[in-house]
Amino acid sequence: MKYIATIEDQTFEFEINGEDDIIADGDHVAIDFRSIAGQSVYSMLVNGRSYEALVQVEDDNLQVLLRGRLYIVTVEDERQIRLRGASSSQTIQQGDFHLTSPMPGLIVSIPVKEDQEVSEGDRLIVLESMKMQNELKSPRAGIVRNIRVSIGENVDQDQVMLTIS
Amino acid sequence: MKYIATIEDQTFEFEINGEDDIIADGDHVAIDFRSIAGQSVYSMLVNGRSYEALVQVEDDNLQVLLRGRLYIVTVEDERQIRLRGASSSQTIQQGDFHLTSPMPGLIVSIPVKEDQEVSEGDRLIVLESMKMQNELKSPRAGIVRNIRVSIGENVDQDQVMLTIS
Amino acid sequence: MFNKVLIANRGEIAVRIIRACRELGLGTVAVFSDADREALHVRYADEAYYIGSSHARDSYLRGDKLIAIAKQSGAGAVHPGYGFLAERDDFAHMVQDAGLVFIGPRPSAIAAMGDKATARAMVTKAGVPVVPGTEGEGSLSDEEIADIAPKIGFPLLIKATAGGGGRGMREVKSQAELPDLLRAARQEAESAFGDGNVYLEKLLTKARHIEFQILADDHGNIIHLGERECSLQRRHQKLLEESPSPFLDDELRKEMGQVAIKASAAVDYLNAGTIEFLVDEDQKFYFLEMNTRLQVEHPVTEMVTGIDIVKEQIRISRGRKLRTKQKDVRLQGWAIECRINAEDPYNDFLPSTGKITQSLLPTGPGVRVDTGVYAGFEISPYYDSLISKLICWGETRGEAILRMRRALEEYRILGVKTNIPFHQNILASTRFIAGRYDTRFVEERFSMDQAEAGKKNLAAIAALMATIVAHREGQRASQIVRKSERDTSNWKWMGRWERVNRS
Amino acid sequence: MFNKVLIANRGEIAVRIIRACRELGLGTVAVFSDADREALHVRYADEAYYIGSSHARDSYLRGDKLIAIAKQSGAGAVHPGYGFLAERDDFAHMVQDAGLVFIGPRPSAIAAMGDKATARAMVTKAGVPVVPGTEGEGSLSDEEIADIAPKIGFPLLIKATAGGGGRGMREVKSQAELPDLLRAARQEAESAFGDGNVYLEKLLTKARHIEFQILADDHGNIIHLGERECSLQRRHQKLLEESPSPFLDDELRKEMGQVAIKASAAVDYLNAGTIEFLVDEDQKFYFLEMNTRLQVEHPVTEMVTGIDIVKEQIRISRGRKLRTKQKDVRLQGWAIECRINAEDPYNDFLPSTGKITQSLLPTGPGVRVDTGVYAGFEISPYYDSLISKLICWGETRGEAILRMRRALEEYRILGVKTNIPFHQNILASTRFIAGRYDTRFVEERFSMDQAEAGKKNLAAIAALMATIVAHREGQRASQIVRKSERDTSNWKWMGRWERVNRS
Repeated sequence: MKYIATIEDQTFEFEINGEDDIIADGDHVAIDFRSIAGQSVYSMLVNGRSYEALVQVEDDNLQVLLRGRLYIVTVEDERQIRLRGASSSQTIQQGDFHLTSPMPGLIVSIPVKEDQEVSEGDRLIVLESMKMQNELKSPRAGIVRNIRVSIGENVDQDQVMLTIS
Repeated sequence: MKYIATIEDQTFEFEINGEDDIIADGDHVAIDFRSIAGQSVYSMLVNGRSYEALVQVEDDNLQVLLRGRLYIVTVEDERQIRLRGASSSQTIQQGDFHLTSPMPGLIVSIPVKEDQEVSEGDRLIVLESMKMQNELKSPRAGIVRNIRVSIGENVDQDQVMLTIS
Repeated sequence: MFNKVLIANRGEIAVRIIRACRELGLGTVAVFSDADREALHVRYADEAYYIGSSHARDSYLRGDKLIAIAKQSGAGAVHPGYGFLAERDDFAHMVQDAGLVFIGPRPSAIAAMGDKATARAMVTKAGVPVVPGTEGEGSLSDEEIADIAPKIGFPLLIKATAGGGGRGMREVKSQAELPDLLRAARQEAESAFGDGNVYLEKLLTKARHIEFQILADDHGNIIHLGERECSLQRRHQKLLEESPSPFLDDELRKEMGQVAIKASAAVDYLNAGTIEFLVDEDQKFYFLEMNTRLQVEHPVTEMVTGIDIVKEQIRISRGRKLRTKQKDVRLQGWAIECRINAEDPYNDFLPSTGKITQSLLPTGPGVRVDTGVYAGFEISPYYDSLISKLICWGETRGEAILRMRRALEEYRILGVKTNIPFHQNILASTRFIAGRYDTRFVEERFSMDQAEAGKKNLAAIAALMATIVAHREGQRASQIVRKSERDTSNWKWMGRWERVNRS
Repeated sequence: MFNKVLIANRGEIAVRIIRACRELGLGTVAVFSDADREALHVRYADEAYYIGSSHARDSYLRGDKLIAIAKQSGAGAVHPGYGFLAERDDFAHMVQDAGLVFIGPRPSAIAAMGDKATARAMVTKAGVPVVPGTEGEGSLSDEEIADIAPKIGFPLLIKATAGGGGRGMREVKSQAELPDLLRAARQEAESAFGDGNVYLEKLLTKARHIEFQILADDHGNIIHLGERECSLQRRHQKLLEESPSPFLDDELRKEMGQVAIKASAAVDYLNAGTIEFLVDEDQKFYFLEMNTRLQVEHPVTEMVTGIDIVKEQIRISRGRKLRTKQKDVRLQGWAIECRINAEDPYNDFLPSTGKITQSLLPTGPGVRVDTGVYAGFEISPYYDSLISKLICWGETRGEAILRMRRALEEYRILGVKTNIPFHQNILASTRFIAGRYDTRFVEERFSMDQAEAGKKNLAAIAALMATIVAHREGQRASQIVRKSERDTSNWKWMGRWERVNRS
């Protein structure tokens, strides 16, 4: 199986035909890769270098925390690359974004109104949790729709609070 | 369900009808008992006292390591007590005892011969493991039968090495 | 004389206090809310009592319940830790009225230092310099404040009179901003402390936050244990502390220490406390406030002085004389503390909750970890995000920094996100290493992205690891790759990809 | 000058050395056998190479492979740790011949001190007292030994000339026992060291094992870092060490320290080493042997001196001068180390193997843990049973003991049995607390049963906990009991059953 991994503007090509047959950038590499204690910590030996990283699978990428640095990696396989080639490459920002509560907490303020236009990074909601006020920001530009919470309300984790369309 | 727990010469009577209905020595006690992180460490609160112990279930008893002291506890329920009452109370020492290797190792010496009489505590086999020579002793008196290993042999964990009948 | 102590707190500080009690042979009584039945302080204490729901107002803030449990269990003393009821003079009074020992200062000193305006007035009278601002009166009207503000000069800070922890605090850059920010500050102070009173303080730029640890016994002895440098803050929350401060010399240390003792004596101080100062570029220093309790960052002082501050607190409360004289206090080597919080440094430091699935602590020479969590424990949203304090000691500041770096690299906590990468970036920054930082450093001069851009680029490795994990996810198989003994790797691949982009 | 170090070892000491290298900014190269792919030293090192099967003779004892890997990886130095190849002068030679730095003494010093008979002769010549026994010659025949034995007097010890770790050692109480024991000792020595030579040493009763830590640089400076008390042993294996020794006063410390330096100088010593003495009841002391390597128990010295011995070893190997002068070495406070072994103290200390399912380390002020294991790691039967070293520091010996007790109480390792209860019993014994113990204490005067009989009897609690677990096993259900908020317990039950049987 061929893969393309992308980190910011760098791309890497890998071919994995079983874990003892990995081709990186055209060359075979021998690696020893394993999860430690069944957790999402992975130890990899490659050419004697010992790397240990926390690799977490997110919705549309993988987060790799390696030697004190975070890498956001997008991995696509052959099939996905073909599919992407066929459609427009800018489909991601379409559709609604639902802002969910990352943790249980108390709504302290809602600096936006319905139908208001927001830019990427604008504050949408201030949520108090763990004795801190946390600002939840918009991941992209759009219009605020359907605010479902009010100031002073307690919200549960993953509760949808508003929508950006 | 009624239970009798024995530690050396002390016996304790408990009745457990669900964990919120425990009668100890005739009196109801309210306890909060739980395993920590799904392990064999248990935290028990009783009358505000906080106890934490490692409780391990062995073949015929439970070992409780509590505040730096080991208690070997035999627990019998009503049914077992009735059964024991019906039969002889000294049935345990009957039948063969098979000496198994408690860990992988190397047989360093076998201080006994087949058909030899041994007493409780006599050395049966010296096994080298973890850089130490470990003496395996007879748990009871009997006659050595069927020595299945020889000096210099590597044994696996739980391998039967000889029998005391 | 008491032989059993009730610890009116939770988390790492409750564990810390239990340890001190146990080492002194005293019995320990813990309390717990619904969220904390399996917390470490409950597991380690001799006794533990349920106190109420997970909301602090129903449990850890219930002074009446705490005192009832202390009486019921036969505890003779109460240690409040920090936070919760630690700086509430009414609680200290209640404890004493119940015939129990409050392990802390006298209620009068808590009250005097708790009202920040009163505290400023009192220490000023004792001849201690304070940060310029509104003096004396605590109940200023909006009009009075608008009037005084330009005389102090901008930028300035609005601070809650009853304040602490950055609540009810606002920075004001100009007269125009004042009315809105004043309203917001009063509102926040009202909701946080039930008291909307505020005062003004000049905002010192390029200032350092340096505090002195005080110990005072009931026999008239007051000493200080040197300073802690606490300038590395984000949103007025301390993140990393060290002792000594790279900014002080022996002469200034001595002078500030004497002033700290004088300020403490002004309120007839007893037990452990901390005098916070701001020190400006010219090494001029100003009293900021006194924390009348044990401080989160007390371990750095313990590491350089060898004195166990919590044990000293208990000894003092048992009426003992201080064992150490000022002349015997020596700061040996250097200690740094990183506060490890359950928060995501890559996502605006958003708190993170969940069950800790693995915890591998850094250990070895010169490393100390104070924590209340373990693998299997659930980090709840009800309390603050501090999950552990990592403290490293070295013979020199340089050695302490290098040791802290290796300790951070070793530390593995899975299940929640932590700010460990933030600390790694701070400890790699040249300004921190050179000791050139002030209270604005983190917010104004530091960014995770910039910090990481300067590090070794292991993008190819990260990409490969991510791809194998994705492949496994795809295959839903998890066979383990065994490295063949004969190494078939191609070394040039590594050479090409493991680039070093040191800035 | 080297910038990368190959660590020719495994377990906690490999991790310890990696930490020192990292704190000095040096690259680290680990090696691993089949059993150790997931060991902590492999996880923490910058590089890691497979070296052979789990049997040490195929892996950690393969000098040729180690040197090949050092060369291949560009390491400029080799640290041998302790055990394995640490005291093999041929290996040290091989390392140097390959153009690499051996982080340890010169091969000639290893050789001189490695042959115990030669060592005794050399230090005697330098005027250092040795334990009375066969002097000089190492190749004594059975007849010669039978002849000399009664002149030395019984009881005496047969010891292997190439010995170490108690192998090939036998105690002889009378001439009649001699032939059999001599044969057994030679046989064990032959199989352990490939050398059946033995010598005799008078068995000092009521003696203490006290050793001095030496540091020597390449510029003619030798200092000692005070002593370690190592008398608590079982089957000649050290179990608990402390520094300083409760048995020495300043004068004797000074005298023995000077003798230790003299003995080291006699073999032109370089790097870290340890001179072991026996000290009899009358404070007369005798040279026992020199360990020409880092010692397992080095951390207690680090805790009281503040000197990082492993970093010093590396600095010395890089040609640096010692940073500390003898007059600046001060022993501050007291440190105790407990060796935590995977063995069952209730079953004749039988080693225990298996996967560690949980590891909760004791932490907090004055506590250090050196370990190479973690939750999820498998303890294999191939190597020694040491899984961690717990070291506690206190301002006084009493404080160190109390701290160690609370640390042992906190420590949880699940999945293998450990000797933690043994240490708890030792630390509760009045003889240990009073400092009245010698090398025979554990075997002759101590029993787990007796020790535990004196403790608080919580049999009713243990019985209840066991019964509930048995009930759950029977029910095969595991619902969690929630404590009802209103406490319906009957206090008299507790009073009746929680008996204190203090002896």
